[in-house]
Amino acid sequence: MKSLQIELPGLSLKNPVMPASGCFGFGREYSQFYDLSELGAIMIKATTEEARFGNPTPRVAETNGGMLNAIGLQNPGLKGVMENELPWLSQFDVPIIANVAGSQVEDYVEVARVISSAENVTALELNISCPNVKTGGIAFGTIPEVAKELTEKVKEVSQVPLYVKLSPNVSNIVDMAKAVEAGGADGLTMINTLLGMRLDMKTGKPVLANKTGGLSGPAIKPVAIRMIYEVSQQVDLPIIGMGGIQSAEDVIEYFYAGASAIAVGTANFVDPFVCQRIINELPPLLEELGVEHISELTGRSWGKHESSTVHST
Amino acid sequence: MKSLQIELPGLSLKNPVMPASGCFGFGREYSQFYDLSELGAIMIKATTEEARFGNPTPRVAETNGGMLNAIGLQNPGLKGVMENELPWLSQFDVPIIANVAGSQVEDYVEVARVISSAENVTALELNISCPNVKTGGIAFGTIPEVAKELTEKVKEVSQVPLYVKLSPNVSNIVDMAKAVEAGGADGLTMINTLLGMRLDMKTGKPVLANKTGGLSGPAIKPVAIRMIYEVSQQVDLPIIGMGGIQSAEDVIEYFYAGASAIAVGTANFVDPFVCQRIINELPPLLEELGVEHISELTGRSWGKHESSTVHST
Amino acid sequence: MIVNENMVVLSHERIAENIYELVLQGNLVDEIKAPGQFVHVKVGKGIDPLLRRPISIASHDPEQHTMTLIYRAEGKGTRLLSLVDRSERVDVLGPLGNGFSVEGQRKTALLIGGGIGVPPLYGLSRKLVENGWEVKHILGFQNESVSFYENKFGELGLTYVATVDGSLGSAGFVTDVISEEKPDFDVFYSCGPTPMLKALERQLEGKHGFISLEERMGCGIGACFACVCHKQDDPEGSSYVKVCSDGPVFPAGAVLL
Amino acid sequence: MIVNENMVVLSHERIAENIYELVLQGNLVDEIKAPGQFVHVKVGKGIDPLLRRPISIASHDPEQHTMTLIYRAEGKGTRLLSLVDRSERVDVLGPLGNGFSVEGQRKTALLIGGGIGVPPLYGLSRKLVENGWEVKHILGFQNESVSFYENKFGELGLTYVATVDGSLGSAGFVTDVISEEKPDFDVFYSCGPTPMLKALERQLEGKHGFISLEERMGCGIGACFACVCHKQDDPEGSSYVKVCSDGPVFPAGAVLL
Ligand SMILES: Cc1cc2nc3c(=O)[nH]c(=O)nc-3n(C[C@H](O)[C@H](O)[C@H](O)COP(=O)(O)OP(=O)(O)OC[C@H]3O[C@@H](n4cnc5c(N)ncnc54)[C@H](O)[C@@H]3O)c2cc1C
Ligand SMILES: Cc1cc2nc3c(=O)[nH]c(=O)nc-3n(C[C@H](O)[C@H](O)[C@H](O)COP(=O)(O)OP(=O)(O)OC[C@H]3O[C@@H](n4cnc5c(N)ncnc54)[C@H](O)[C@@H]3O)c2cc1C
Ligand SMILES: Cc1cc2nc3c(=O)[nH]c(=O)nc-3n(C[C@H](O)[C@H](O)[C@H](O)COP(=O)(O)O)c2cc1C
Ligand SMILES: Cc1cc2nc3c(=O)[nH]c(=O)nc-3n(C[C@H](O)[C@H](O)[C@H](O)COP(=O)(O)O)c2cc1C
Ligand code: FES
Ligand code: FES
Repeated sequence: MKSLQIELPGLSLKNPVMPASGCFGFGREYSQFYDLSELGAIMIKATTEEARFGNPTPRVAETNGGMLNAIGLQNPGLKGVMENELPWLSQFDVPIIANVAGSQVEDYVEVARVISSAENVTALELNISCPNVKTGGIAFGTIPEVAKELTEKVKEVSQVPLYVKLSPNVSNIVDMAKAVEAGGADGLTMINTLLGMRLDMKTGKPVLANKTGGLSGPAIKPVAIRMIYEVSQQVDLPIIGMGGIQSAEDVIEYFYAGASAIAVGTANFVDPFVCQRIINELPPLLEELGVEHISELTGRSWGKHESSTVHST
Repeated sequence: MKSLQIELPGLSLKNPVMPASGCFGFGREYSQFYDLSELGAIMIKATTEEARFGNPTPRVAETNGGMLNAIGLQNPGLKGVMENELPWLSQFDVPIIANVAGSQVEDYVEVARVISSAENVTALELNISCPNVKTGGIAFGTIPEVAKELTEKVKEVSQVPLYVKLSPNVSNIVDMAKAVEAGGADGLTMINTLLGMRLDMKTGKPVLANKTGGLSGPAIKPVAIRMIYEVSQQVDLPIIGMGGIQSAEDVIEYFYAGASAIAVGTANFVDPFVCQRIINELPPLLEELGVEHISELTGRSWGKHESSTVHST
Repeated sequence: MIVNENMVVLSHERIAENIYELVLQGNLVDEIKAPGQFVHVKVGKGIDPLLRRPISIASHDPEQHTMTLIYRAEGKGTRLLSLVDRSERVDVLGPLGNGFSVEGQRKTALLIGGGIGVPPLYGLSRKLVENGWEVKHILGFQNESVSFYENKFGELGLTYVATVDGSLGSAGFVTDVISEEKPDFDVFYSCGPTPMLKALERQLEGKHGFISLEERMGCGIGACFACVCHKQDDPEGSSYVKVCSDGPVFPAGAVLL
Repeated sequence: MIVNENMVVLSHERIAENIYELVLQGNLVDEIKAPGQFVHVKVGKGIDPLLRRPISIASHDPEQHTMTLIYRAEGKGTRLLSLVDRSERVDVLGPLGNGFSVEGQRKTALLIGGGIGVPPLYGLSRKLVENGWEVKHILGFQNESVSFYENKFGELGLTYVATVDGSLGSAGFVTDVISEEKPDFDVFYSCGPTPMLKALERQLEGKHGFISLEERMGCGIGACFACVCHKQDDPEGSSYVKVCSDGPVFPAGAVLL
C-alpha cells in the first residue's frame, strides 16, 4: 500500500501501524494470529539490564473505558532479549523498536548501547515515563533538564535513531518535548499511561498490588490528542502517537493532531487482530477522505500542510 | 440520614453529595426535577467580576466515556449572581459553595470579598484550575508558589472558609496541595478537568471552537482517585472529590481514596436526578458495607481509620 | 413539566437512506406544548455514548400518547439508536425548549425545512392546518434517496421539493425555490442547517418568521451554557440566548447565526 | 489454534443464585484440547466493559461443536453477559491455556472444586470416566442456593458436598471433607479460590496433583505479563509462570500461591 508507506528516522514503515510497547510482548503470542511482517514495526516490551519479575499481582484492573496496569517492567533482561527474543523476531520482515528502561542513567545507557547493536533493532524508544517503577522513573519523565541529560547520554551510545517516550503526567508537555529535542532525540512517542488508581468496593483497598497503575485505553485518547497537537507545533521531531487507538478513524485523528505514525496498545487485548484490521481499513478510509498519502494528514488540525495542499491543486 | 451528615469547614452537610460547579448552573433548571434542599450543598457556576459570554460554540464534544467542555466561564458576573442568583437560591435549605474565578489576582480577590458576604454562601471554591481560559488560569493552577499566593490573598478577604480546586494537569499534585494548604486553604476540591481535545473526522479541525477543552466524566475517575489518594495522605485538609461520579458505589470509592464529601458534574447531564438518586442509594449501601457513618470510609485505602476501627470493635 | 421516561418503542422504521422514523409511547407526550419542542435521548445504558442526543419531536398524538421522531443515523449515538427494536424502551428526557408559536389569526404560513430540519415542521404544519391556516412547504434534501415525508406534507398543503442534485423536485436549494416561485405568506417557519437559515434570513429580511436552531448540547435544559448564542443586537456583548431552553425556536433576526 | 469467533448462544440458563450455564456453538470447539482450558469472553461491543473475561470451559461436545460455560454473574461484565439471549452471538477468544492432563494408566482421581472453580472439573471428570478412571468429587459451595451440578457429578462418581453454612452436604470446607472422609486417590485435581488451593496444597502435601489458578488478566495469551506468578522453587527470583498461557493448570507445588 503506497498510501501508507512512511519514512521516519530509522524506520522504513510499510504502514504507520505498530503495536505499542508492553502490549505485544516480543511478538511470539500474536504471531499465532497473523504474519508479523504485515506490521509497520513492532515496539517490543521494555528491556532492562537485568531480568525483572516486576510487581506483585494483581497487575491489571479495569476502569470505565480504560484499564490500569502495573506490570513493573517485567522482562527477561538485556541478555535474554538479545539471545532469544530479537533473533526469533528476525524471521519477520519488520523493523523493531526496542523500548529501553532502567532505574538510573547507567542502566539506560548500557541497555541502549547493547540493544541498538542488534541487527533488527532499527530504532530505540527511551522509556522515561513508566509510572509503575518506584526508582528513578518519575524524575526522568517529569523534569525537562533530567530528561534532556538522559537523552544525550543514551543518544551518544545508540547506533540507531532514538525516540523518547513522553509521560502525560506533567504540567507542561511541550517543555518536556523541547528538552528531549535539545538532548538530541530523533523522534517522540507519546503518550505513555496516565497515573491512575482503582479501589475495591468491598475492602476499600487498591485493586492493584502496586496500588497505583498506568491508565490506558480509549479513556485517555483526548489527552493524547491534545498533547500531540501541542507538541507537534512546537518541535520538529516526528511523533509516533498512541493512547486508546482502536480503529482506522482513531489513527486518522492522531495524524490530524500531528502524528506521523501510531501505535496500538490495550486494544490488542480486546481484539488480537486489531493492528491487522486497522492496516486493512486505512486505505479505503483514506480514499473516502480523498487523500493520496496518509502523511498529508499529519498536523491538519493546525494547518501543517495547508499551503502546500493548496499549491498542489 | 444520620449516617450521611458531615461537618466540614463552613459546611454543615445533610449528606456529602453536591452538584459540581458548572454542571448545575445556579440551580434553577434542576429545581424542576427535585427539591434542591435535598442536596448536601450546591457548587454554583464560576463567578467572575464582570459578566462573561465565554468561548464561541461548539463548546462541548463527546469522547469515549467522557466529554470535553470549553464553556469559558460564561456567567452573569458578580453583580448578577449577587442580585439574582443567590437570593433565588436562598429559598432552599442548602449551603452554597461559590466558585470564584478570574484572570488576575485582583479579580479573584474582589469576587471572593463580595460573594463571601452573601448570606447563603457558606464556603468559597477557588477555581485556579479552569483549563478553558487563556489568561492567568494556567499559572495559578500549575505553579505551587503562585497558587499559594493567590490562596493567601483570597483567604484574607473571605468571610467564609476557602476550598481550593486543584487542576489535575500537573506533574505533582501533592506539591500543589501543600502549597495551597500553606496558603491557608480550609479544604480542597479535586479534580477539575483534564486538558483534552477531539478532532473532526471530516475536516481534521478541532471539534471545539476553543480547540482544547476540559475532559470530565467516567473516563477520568481513576486519575481523580489516584490524586485524592496521594493528597489525602500528605495534607490535613478535607477533600471534596469529583470526577466521573455516577453512582453510590463511585462515592464510596472516593471516600476510600480520602474524600470527605463529593461532587457530581457531567452525570447531571445524563440523568438530571443523579444527585438525588445517589443520596437515596447511599444509606442501604453503607448498611451492606456494615458502616455506621460514611465518614468512617474516608481514607480507608491507606488505612486512615484502621486503628480507631479496631479499637471500637 | 420536563419528565424523564423510559418510553416504549411502538414502531421503528427506515424511511429513507439512513433516515429512521421512531414512534414512542409514554406519559411524556402529555407534556408536549408546541411543535418544535425536542427531546433528549439516551442511547444505550452505558457510558459510551455518554451524552444524550437532541432530537426534535416531529409530531405527536395526545390521545395515543405517542410521538414520532425522525432522525438521521450518522454518528455513534444515532447509529446505535437505529438498532433499537419494537417494544424495547428508550430513555427520553423532555419535552425540552420552546416550540413554534402558532397563535394569532388564520393566515398563510411558509414552512421551509432542510434535511433533518424537516421533521419538526411536519407537526407544525399539522397544527397550523388544524387551526385553519393555509400552509405552503419548501423541503430541501441532498438528493432523492435521503428525502422523506414529501407526500405527508403534500396532503397538508402546497409542497415544493428541492434537491441539490435535482434527483427529486427542482435542482438547487430552498432559497432557489423561493426566488423562483415567490410564494406569498404572512409568517415563515424554518428549520435546517445553519447556512440555510443564514441564507433565508438574508433572503426574507423584513418578513415575520421563526427559525429553529441546532447547537451542540450538554444538559439540554439550560444549566451548562454549552448551547449559547449571541443576540444579533449585541453581537460582541455578554447577553445571550440558550438554544436548549430559550429556543430552539427564535424569531428570525433575533439570534446571531 | 486459538481462534476468535462470534459463537451462537444455544442456551443460557440460570442454574443457581447468580450462576448461569451458557452453551455456545461454533468452530472454536474443534480446537479444544483438554478439560481445564478456558476462553476469553468479550461482553458487549463497546468500551465498557473493555477487557475480556476469562471463563473456564466446563465441558464440550465435539460432535455438536458446543461448549458449556458456567459462571457467576458478579461484576459489571458477567452481569451484562447474563442478559445475552438465545441465538444471539458472543465474541469468544480461545481455547486458551493448557488444561488438565489426563494421560497415564487408569487410576483413581479426587476432584476438588470450590465455587466457580467447580465447572472445569465437570469436563475433566467426564473425560477421566471416559478413559476408565474412577473419580471421586468434593464440591464446596458457600451455601445451597449457589450450589450446582451436584447431581451431574454424582452420576460420574462418588460426590461429597460441603457448604460453609451446612445448608447442603456437610458444614465446612472441602478440606474438612478430606480430613473426615480420607478418600483414597492416586491423583488429585483442584480448582477454586486461591485460599482453598493453598489449604489443599498443605493438606495434600506429597500427593500427586494438579491445580488450576485464577489471576487477573489482560491479554489472556501470554503477551502482557499481567497474570504472572513466582515459582515455589524461586520465590523471590525473576523466573515465573504465566497463568494464561503456561497454566491455568499447574502441578501442585509448582507455583507460589
Ligand atoms: C434542538 C435540536 C433538534 C434536533 N432535531 C433533530 C432531528 O429531529 N433529527 C435529526 O436527525 N437530528 C436532529 N438534531 C441533530 C442531532 O442532535 C444530531 O444529529 C445528533 O446529536 C448526532 O448524534 P450522533 O450520535 O449521530 O453523532 P456523534 O458524532 O456521535 O455525536 C457526538 C456529539 O455531538 C453532538 N452532535 C453531533 N452533531 C450534532 C448536531 N448536528 N446538532 C447537535 N449536536 C450534535 C451529539 O449530540 C453528541 O453529543 C437536532 C439537534 C438539535 C440541537
Ligand atoms: C483461568 C480462569 C478461569 C475462570 N473460570 C471461571 C468460570 O468458569 N466461572 C466463573 O464464574 N468465573 C471464572 N473465572 C473468574 C472470572 O474470570 C471472573 O469472575 C470474572 O472475570 C469477573 O468479571 P466481572 O465482570 O464479574 O467482574 P468485574 O469486577 O467487572 O471485573 C473487573 C476486572 O477484573 C477481572 N476479575 C475480577 N475477578 C476476577 C477473578 N476472580 N479472576 C480473574 N479476573 C477477575 C475481570 O476479568 C475484569 O478484568 C475464571 C478466571 C480465570 C483466570
Ligand atoms: C499492560 C501494559 C504494559 C505496558 N508496558 C509498557 C512498557 O513496557 N514500556 C512502555 O514504554 N510502555 C508500556 N505500556 C504503555 C503502552 O505502550 C502505551 O503507551 C499506552 O498503553 C497507551 O496506549 P493504549 O491506550 O493503546 O494502550 C504498557 C501498557 C500496558 C497496557
Ligand atoms: C460543562 C462543564 C462546565 C464546568 N464549569 C466549571 C466551572 O465553572 N468551574 C469549575 O471549577 N469547574 C467547572 N467544571 C468542572 C466540574 O466542576 C468538575 O470538576 C469536573 O467536570 C469533573 O467532574 P465530573 O467528571 O463529574 O464532571 C465544569 C465541567 C463541565 C463538564
Ligand atoms: S445544553 Fe446545557 S445550557 Fe443548553
Ligand atoms: S493475561 Fe497477558 S500474559 Fe497472561
